[in-house]
Amino acid sequence: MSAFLSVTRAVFRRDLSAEWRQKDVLTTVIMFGLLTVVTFVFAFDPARHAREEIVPGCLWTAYLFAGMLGLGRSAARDGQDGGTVGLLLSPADRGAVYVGKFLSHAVFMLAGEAVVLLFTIVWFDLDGRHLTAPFFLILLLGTLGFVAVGTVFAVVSQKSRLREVMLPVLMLPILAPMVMAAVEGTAIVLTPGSNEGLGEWLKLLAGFDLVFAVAGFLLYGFVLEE
Amino acid sequence: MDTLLSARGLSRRYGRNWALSRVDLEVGAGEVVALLGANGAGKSTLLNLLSTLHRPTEGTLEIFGLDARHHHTRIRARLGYVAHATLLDDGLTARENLRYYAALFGLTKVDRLVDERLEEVGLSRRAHDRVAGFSRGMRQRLSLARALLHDPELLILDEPFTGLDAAGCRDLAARLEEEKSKGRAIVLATHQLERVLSWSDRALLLHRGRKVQESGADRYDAAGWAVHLAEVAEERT
Amino acid sequence: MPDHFWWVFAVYGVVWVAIILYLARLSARQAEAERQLEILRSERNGA
Amino acid sequence: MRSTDRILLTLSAAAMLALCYLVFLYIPLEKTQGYIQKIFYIHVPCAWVGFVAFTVTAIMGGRYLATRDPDHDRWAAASAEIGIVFTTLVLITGPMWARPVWGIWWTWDIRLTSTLVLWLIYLAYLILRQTVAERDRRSVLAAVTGIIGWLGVPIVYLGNRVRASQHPAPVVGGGEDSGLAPIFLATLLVGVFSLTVFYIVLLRARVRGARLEDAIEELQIAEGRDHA
Repeated sequence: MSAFLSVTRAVFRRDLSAEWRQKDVLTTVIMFGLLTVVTFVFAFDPARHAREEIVPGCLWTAYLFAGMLGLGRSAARDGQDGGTVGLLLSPADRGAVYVGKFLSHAVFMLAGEAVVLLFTIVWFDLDGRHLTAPFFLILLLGTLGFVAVGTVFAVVSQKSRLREVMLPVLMLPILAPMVMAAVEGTAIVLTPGSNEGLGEWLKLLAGFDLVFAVAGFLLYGFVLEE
Repeated sequence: MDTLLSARGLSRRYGRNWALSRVDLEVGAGEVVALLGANGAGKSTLLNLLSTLHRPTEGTLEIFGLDARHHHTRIRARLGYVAHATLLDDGLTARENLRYYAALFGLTKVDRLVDERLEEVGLSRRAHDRVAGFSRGMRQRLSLARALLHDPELLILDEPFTGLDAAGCRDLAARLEEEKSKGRAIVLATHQLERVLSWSDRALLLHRGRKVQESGADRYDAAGWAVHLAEVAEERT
Repeated sequence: MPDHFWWVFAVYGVVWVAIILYLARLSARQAEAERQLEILRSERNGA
Repeated sequence: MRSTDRILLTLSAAAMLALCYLVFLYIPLEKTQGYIQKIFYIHVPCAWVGFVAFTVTAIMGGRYLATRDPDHDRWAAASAEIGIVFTTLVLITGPMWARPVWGIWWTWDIRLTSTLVLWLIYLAYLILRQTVAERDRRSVLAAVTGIIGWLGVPIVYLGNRVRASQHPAPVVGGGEDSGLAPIFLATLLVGVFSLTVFYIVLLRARVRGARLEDAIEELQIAEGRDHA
């Protein structure tokens, strides 16, 4: 077991150090996240729409596209700096590598999402009442689902002629239920009053994360190897 | 000398053209084989196949008695590859780089092992410096240390001497000779035959993806081979 | 004819036409491939 | 082999004729939607074949990953190509049903939305296959995408069910509870049988075609190799 953990830790720490030096994944996620939110503000004048109508869709659309561009950057970097070849040459367990990559991508995503959320709070005048525990639980579960699928498809898209463009094509259809659950769940949480119906969406998100984390764990090796 | 590696009819195709076509190769334990040929002759393609990085389109490859198509993970645990790219992370120090690979290879007593390898390649003093500041020669030596970390039975090198100055080449040649004396089999691709002549057992010439010449186990001299190479090259163009 | 008959019939028609055309295209492609294979094989043996 | 296809084809045609007889001449009108509801007996079988085809793609993809036998990959690719044809038909017949009944071309109900997402997953699979040149790499990436894509389909359906419970929308094909009287069910099964058999015929033809195309490519490459 310790070999598994040491591989996961090594992959995780190397990704973090590479990101710490260049910061291009984080900048991508934050930049595109903010740009999408601002675009939403111009598209749906916040004054005329109730908060819980715009914010969920705006937030998650920002997270989706910023996240996909961030994943594209991360996969491109692995290709360029020999990171992937180094991994391939080693007999390291591919599942452990997947867990390491999954965690580092999750960290980058959550960090970027936190910054975008801060701006969204200011721009949409959200306050403590809205940012309850369920809100952050949905944020976490949605992001983990995104990363579970994204970690695999980031490598797949790098091997296609279309590269980053292939990522949304592959991911968005499969992420449909996750986006549905995340947006609807966030809307319920932001609507004053009871969070009735939230449980259904949380169960769906948790199920989604589990299914694709296990699928990613088992299939990542094939994609990396190719 | 039992065979460590045996390749039969090894071919690799990229799209429509054959980068490598029907190459046979035997490497015994502790044997040193030099791979010669012009750029694009298929040297790197062959080494990528031997290191199990890529799968052959045709042909069979057995390393340590294991079929490379199915047992590549177990093979990689006993094989070291120094490719063109050093596979090192510029942001990490020499020691951190080796610790990363030690973790990937699931090695134990990592600190002692890393210090030993750094000592062997003469980089102990620079253990805590970031690789970004290393010269080409130092990177090559660290890359060699990386490839030798798990004490592989077979070491594969792709043009290790390119980019090194005369002193660097002599130093690297000496190190490789030392590895041979430890009984480690080596397969290396190079243009500079004379550097490996004295301690390599056999040489093999590739041209346009095909094996055109292989010197026998008997002694051969660099001058003879150099002339020979020139003739073969002329004939072909 | 009951109302909407032609509309419903059109729906069935769309499905039939689509799958029959697709089968025809597949068979045509297959015949073409067989012919080309024959030419290539004869060339290689003959040459 | 030709004869098996011919038998399958006649079987499928016979079933289709039986379906027409049942739908247009025999079964009584469905009470709520009347004549338009007859579209149900071709719409649902198409959706069924669309899903079965993608399941074959996922299974064959898995077998390719295990055996690396190129033929498995050919079955996976062929099934996906046929599957998207049928799923497209579902997305055509669905609106043709909704239009006369509710005056709208599209309704975000459980089934149509799920079919649309399946259709997008199919599209992603086929686009991926078009953008990876090297055969082995294409087969592996397609196999993984097919399996992950397939895992998504039931979750998409579940998601839509939850969403429909919170935002009711007119449901094409009647809600879950519209229990089918035996005769209706029998008619549906005839439709499913007919299209499934036709799918098998298409699949076999497409796989044969793929084998021939690969053989041609091999010969052309061997040609190139000899002259090198």
